[in-house]
Amino acid sequence: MASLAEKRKADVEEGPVDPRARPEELRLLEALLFASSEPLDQTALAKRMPDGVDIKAALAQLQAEYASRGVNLVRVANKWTFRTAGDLSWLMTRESTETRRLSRAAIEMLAIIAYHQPVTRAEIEEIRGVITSKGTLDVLLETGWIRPRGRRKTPGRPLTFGTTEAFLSQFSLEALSDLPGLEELKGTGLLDSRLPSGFSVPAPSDDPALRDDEEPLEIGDLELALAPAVEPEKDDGN
Amino acid sequence: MASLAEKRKADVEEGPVDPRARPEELRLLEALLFASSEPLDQTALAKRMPDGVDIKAALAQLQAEYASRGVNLVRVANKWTFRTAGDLSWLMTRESTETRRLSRAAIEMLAIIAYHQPVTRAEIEEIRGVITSKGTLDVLLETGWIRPRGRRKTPGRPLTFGTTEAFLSQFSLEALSDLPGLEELKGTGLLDSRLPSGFSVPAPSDDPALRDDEEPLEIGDLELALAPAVEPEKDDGN
Amino acid sequence: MSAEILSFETGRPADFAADEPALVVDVEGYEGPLDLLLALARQQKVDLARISILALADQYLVFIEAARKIRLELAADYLVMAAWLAFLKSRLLLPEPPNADGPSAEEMATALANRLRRLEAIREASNRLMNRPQLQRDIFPRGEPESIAEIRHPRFTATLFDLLTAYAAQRQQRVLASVHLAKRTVWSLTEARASLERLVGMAEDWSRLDEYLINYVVDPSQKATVFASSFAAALEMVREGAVELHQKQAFAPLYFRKRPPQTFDAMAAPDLPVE
Repeated sequence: MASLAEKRKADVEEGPVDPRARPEELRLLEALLFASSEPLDQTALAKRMPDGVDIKAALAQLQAEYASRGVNLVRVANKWTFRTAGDLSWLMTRESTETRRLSRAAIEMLAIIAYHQPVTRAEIEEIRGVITSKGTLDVLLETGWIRPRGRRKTPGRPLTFGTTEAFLSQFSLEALSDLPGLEELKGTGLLDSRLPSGFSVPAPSDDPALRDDEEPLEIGDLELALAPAVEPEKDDGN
Repeated sequence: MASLAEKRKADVEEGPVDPRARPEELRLLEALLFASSEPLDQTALAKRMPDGVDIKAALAQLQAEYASRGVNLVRVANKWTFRTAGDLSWLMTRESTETRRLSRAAIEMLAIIAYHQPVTRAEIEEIRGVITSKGTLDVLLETGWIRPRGRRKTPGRPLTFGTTEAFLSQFSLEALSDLPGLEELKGTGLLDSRLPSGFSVPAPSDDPALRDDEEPLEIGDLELALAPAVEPEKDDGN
Repeated sequence: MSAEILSFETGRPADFAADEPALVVDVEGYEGPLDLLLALARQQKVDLARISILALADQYLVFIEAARKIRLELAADYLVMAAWLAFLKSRLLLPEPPNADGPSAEEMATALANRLRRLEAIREASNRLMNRPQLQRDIFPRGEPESIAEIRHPRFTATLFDLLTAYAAQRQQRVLASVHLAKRTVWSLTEARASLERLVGMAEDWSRLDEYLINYVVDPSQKATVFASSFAAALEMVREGAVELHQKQAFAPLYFRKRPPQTFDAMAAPDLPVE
């Protein structure tokens, strides 16, 4: 059948062709399949077509004709329908960017990761005094501003998080050390100057080299951590 | 354009052709136009196509390629879309959904609005020599083929009516100037009731821009005129 | 107008052939007098531009007369048109007055002919329009359009200021949080009084206030508030005459008891708690 189709195709597209020589049944099939709101099987097509038409051969010919086009005639579950060519699926998507504001919880978490990195989720919760919702961490991972960088050498081996280069560029920082320290925060009035003496703000560093209490990520950790719907620390037992 | 299109068509269909030689932009256009449920204008197509493609030429070529097929590329209201070939309507009856049967009065009224637009209800009645029932106007508004487009700057500030893009699409008209018999009508000088014969007759126009003797609709006018299918351009340029 | 279908012989104006088929009139089918005139005009089988308005007026008047004879209720429009045509007819038949105002009878006739032509033209146009291939009747769009998938890329916004404010506020809040906790452990006067009343009910004799209070002081940091509130509550109860309070000297333990029934002796020499 395929060879017949190819031969016919050659007749149609490659030979010197009088357009009227294209069999009328191809026009009929084209129109029926195009207008139908669902794929049609051979029987349904035969019912609608004039008697005596070799539906099978006509379909094969039509399929061959459309094979190289932007729209192909495809068979789905023994029914025929026109579909956009598979290689053009990119054309069928529209990309759009939507601006989203981070939630307060996400910004807090991001700030703690920035200052305290490498830091585990449990440590973030300890600092914030609240349990972090999984969604907040997912959103932060989606921003691309944080990354899981290793695992803490403690029971449960929790993931440690740090900031990325994208973080620096988002906040126009040359280096993480440009984040203001305790005195600068007090100077700008963001921190109360009467804070207890033990209060400190760490000098942050995003040095990718693992700390002594960190061990490297394993294969699969990244996928786990980056998959938006997966709980990054779900196995940590924290 | 037509001659270019024919020439290209000849290249594609009549010469010995390597299928891969068919320009990729035709595949892309095909796919976009096949997939869309709405006619697309050149700008919309250009947005989705790679830069540097001569959309106009490609459309002409595609139109020529499909001219003899069961599915044609047609232009309605200056937008492009694939439609089944008109001569195959006998085959397509089963696809036909319940089509609205308009009363004679409604059909006449539609024609008067199409050929005389913008036109007021009183002017329609003057041509038909009879009072129009409110129901007839409602039925027409429900089809989405006509819309109130402004108010005539005359005592009583009557609403003016015009046709919509859906009207052009329904009757496969590229533009209002394709209305059948429009030239003859203009020739008789009968088109404009307000002018003595012999004066130059203004062509009907569905240009949403208001005429000199029209003023914009006000808030509430649209509800008043019962318009479930009012065109999006209702606010354009008004 | 009534919905009957009438069939009757038209009157025979001079220029009509005798074998003219009878005009079958579905009165309700007419869309007003102009429509009726047009239908009558078509009977003349000539181009509307060359139609005899005089003959048409006659035909119309005959129709109206016939309709009235069988008492068909005619809408006012039809009668107005009949009156106007009768007037036009008389004008057309009489010689034109030498200096009449307004349009001449010929001009009026032409205007009517033009209205008829226009109506006929628009009808023709509407027929041609309706005979065009119509969408969903003759030609069809793609039955199963493919939707365009929308891929949304979120772009997050946050400023360094947001970040620092959030960090500072968060850290500070945690440091200050313990102060708030301490505040919540204040023992209210109401609580103190309720406890004392319970105790007075149990102990008839002198009891040491501080010994009793120890039961309430779980956290040493609360000692001050519990003591202060209880002392204030006790003083209040003394003022009300419910209890008696006794202290030997400054900073000595406080004793209290339920106030016994009043007697003169007791008033004169109250018995005191034994150390």
